[in-house]
Amino acid sequence: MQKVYPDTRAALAGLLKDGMTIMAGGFGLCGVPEQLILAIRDSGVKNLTVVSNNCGIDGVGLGLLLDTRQIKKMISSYVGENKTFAQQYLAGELEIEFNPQGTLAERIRAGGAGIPAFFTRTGAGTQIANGKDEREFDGNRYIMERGLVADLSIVHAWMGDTEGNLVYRKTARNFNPMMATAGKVTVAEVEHLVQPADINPDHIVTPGVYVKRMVHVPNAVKHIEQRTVRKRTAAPAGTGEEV
Amino acid sequence: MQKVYPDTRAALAGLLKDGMTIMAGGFGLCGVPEQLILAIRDSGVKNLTVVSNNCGIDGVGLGLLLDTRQIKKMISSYVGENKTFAQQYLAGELEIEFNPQGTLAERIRAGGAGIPAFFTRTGAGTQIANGKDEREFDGNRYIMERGLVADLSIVHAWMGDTEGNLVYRKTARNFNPMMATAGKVTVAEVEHLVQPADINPDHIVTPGVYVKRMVHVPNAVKHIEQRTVRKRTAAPAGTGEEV
Amino acid sequence: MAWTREQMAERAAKELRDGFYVNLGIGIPTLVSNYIPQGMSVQLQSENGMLGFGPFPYEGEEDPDLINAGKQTVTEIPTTSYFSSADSFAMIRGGHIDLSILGAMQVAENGDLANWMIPGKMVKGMGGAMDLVAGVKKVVVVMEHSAKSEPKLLKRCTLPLTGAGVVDMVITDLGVFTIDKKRGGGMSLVELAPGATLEEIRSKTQASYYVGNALAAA
Amino acid sequence: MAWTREQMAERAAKELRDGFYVNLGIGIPTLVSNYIPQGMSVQLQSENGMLGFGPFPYEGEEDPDLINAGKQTVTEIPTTSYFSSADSFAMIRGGHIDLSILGAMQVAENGDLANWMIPGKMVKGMGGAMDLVAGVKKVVVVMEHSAKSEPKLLKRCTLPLTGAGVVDMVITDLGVFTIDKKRGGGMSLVELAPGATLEEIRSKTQASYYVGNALAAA
Repeated sequence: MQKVYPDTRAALAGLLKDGMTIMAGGFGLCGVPEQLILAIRDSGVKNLTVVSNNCGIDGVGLGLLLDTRQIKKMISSYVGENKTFAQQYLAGELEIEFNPQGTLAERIRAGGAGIPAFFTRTGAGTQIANGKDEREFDGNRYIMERGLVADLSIVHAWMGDTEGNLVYRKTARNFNPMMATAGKVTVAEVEHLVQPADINPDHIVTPGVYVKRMVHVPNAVKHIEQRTVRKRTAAPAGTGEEV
Repeated sequence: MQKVYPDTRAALAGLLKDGMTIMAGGFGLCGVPEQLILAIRDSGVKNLTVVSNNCGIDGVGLGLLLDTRQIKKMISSYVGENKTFAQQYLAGELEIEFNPQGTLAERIRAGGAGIPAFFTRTGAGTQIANGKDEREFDGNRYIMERGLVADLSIVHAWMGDTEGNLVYRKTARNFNPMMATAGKVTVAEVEHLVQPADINPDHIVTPGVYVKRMVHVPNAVKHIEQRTVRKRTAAPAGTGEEV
Repeated sequence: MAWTREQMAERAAKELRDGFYVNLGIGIPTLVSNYIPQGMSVQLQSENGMLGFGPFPYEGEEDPDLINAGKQTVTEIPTTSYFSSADSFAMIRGGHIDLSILGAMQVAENGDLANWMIPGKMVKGMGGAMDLVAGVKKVVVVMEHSAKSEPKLLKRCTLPLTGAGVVDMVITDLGVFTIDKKRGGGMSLVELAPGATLEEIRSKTQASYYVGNALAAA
Repeated sequence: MAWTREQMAERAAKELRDGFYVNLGIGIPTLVSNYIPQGMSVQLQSENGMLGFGPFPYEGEEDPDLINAGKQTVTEIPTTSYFSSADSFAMIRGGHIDLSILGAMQVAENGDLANWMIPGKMVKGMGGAMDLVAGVKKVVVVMEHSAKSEPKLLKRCTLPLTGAGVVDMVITDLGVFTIDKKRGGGMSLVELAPGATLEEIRSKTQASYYVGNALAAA
């Protein structure tokens, strides 16, 4: 059972089809499977429905697929300051379905966990509730949200072993673990590829069962959307300075 | 904000009340908060509803609270070979609500996650569905199950820092992480008590927000329910012997 | 000269494929792990929260923190991962486990399965069985063909169900049946144990079933 | 001589308690972290999947894998833990975060909140705001009292809602209001910024509100 593919193109071979639904991990530009997105761009596949919390920025992350007009519809919680996105949306060339971020995360988790629907208080009494079942439990109003699955999930992990066991680094974890469970096929790019037993089994976040194919991306370029820093003062980091 | 208490009795002080609902982590005798159960026994609190996958064995784990007749009702998936349990149940002194194991786990996870109800295929078409809402999604039948919360959750962890961040060891993780999220108050016993930053933040399974009180149990006694072993052969563990 | 327990397990092992993730129940299903072909990657799932486990530990190396769903001490292998029971059943319910092999008290011709309680007897609970049969992609039952001359392959289960329309295949000491649970195509006898005859099976089976072409011709 | 942005943040910081877990929105709410009293343990949650974070990194120490919900580079502290976004919102939705401080376009006297879209303008999305106001135990809004002389404290929000009946407290540059969202007890003015008068607030507020005893007597 060979899960490791030589490059991103090989890892996606046979999986891409016009009109398909793809889940892409990441939050902002953090933990985004950028190398797999590049390969999807190069494949030319189109009319995609993409499930991702954000849509990258101009020319970076999923922004790459906007430039080439490969995306028909986004299911997201926040699309930010992307100019290409705004243009295509205002021109009616791009559909968008906004989900509250936590509802989006939970819908994906539910999809992967065989839960077709669940109730949440998030969005009750707002336009997000339009057309959804509402129900009262213990005196509070909740709306029903559906589980979400995709034809393909692409995720970015810090480290993976050849069995497909994955670990993530810091806030680059974000949507990747749930999406890994909710794709009919999940392809992972990993910064560090190791052998089974090289990851402590108590530390594994995504068990190998969820990962059908993987590719090693040792030179992944990482972007920062909002570079915020503080000046070094004479004294080194003291508690007084900590927020 | 001091979360660490000197002993199990102090850690439970003021939290116990007759008729309350307690979630207790563990599967079989593995990962059971045995020291906290002992303190609950010694407190004499009674008429308890206990949510736990199993009910220990005679004289061990939750079996301790059966001997003293402190439990009124169990919410479990499997109660096994416990004689005291069988006696009290057949005498009508003990109620039991059986839940499929995965439904129980998910109900607890939902309770902690603010999800009042969800749909599952598990149990559809069986007597477990009696009295529950049924609904069809995409051609399949599902039943609605409710989220579950408790007045108190007691969990057992391998290691915890003083902020309440917890990690578990091997299959002793089981129900502990979800239960930690679903108690109005959660008390954790930890085999190893360390300082913040001593646990890699990528490895933390239960973030400190869920743990209100903790107690160090350095000499926790661990039990084995089914000791199964293989004989050492002349050759050391070769692949041929592996099941 | 019907199949022994070991031979039933060996027959069940033929349902394994390279790369499969498999959950094995207690009893005969546990024995299936002895028949995984060399070189085939099969990862065993234990529903308490473990994927990829090895044989029983050597004497003295038992770890109370390392048990399978039968509460037996087991061992870690290089591919092992641990997770919570909620994550474990998300894996099961979500259809990520390829094959579940488990025992049964009764199986009906429509794929209904009963294996968790007998009314009037002390009920121990269903554990993870209901989740497994509802969630796993393929469900194979391994059981004796009849219990004390009572048939176990029935038109309708008389015991409370573990799952409705969930069984894909039944392996008994006398033969192998498939059930077309999805399209309601009924049950078919597709294989005979050595020495078993169509007549013997007919006499010990209450369920209606087709006889596969190869067998009918034989 | 109303409150400055910093003073509004300082006032909001008075709602912090030792041991609190807090989520701060973008803008003025972010400044609240500068006013956490020494010795008070307050852990900041970032909804992308982090609990316990520190200030911006020193120049050259930015880590692309370490950002807050505003996509800004931040730092780790000894208490930090990381988790998935699903786990993060389970924490929020499940009521485990004590306090959410966030900005708003409009707040109504019944606790309704609007802060995510203006019809006719390009909508960027609600991000985690709807989850936060629906799930966090106490929701404090910090905002300018009015926008270009348009009141923002209204009888009914005119913009699409982020949450219905969710706000507990509003801190503006002119004063502090509480809202009894649970029992429908309406809105009350409980504190005046230095130099602000009851008349000024009355003239700039469309919402009905009680005037707290201490203020009415003054």
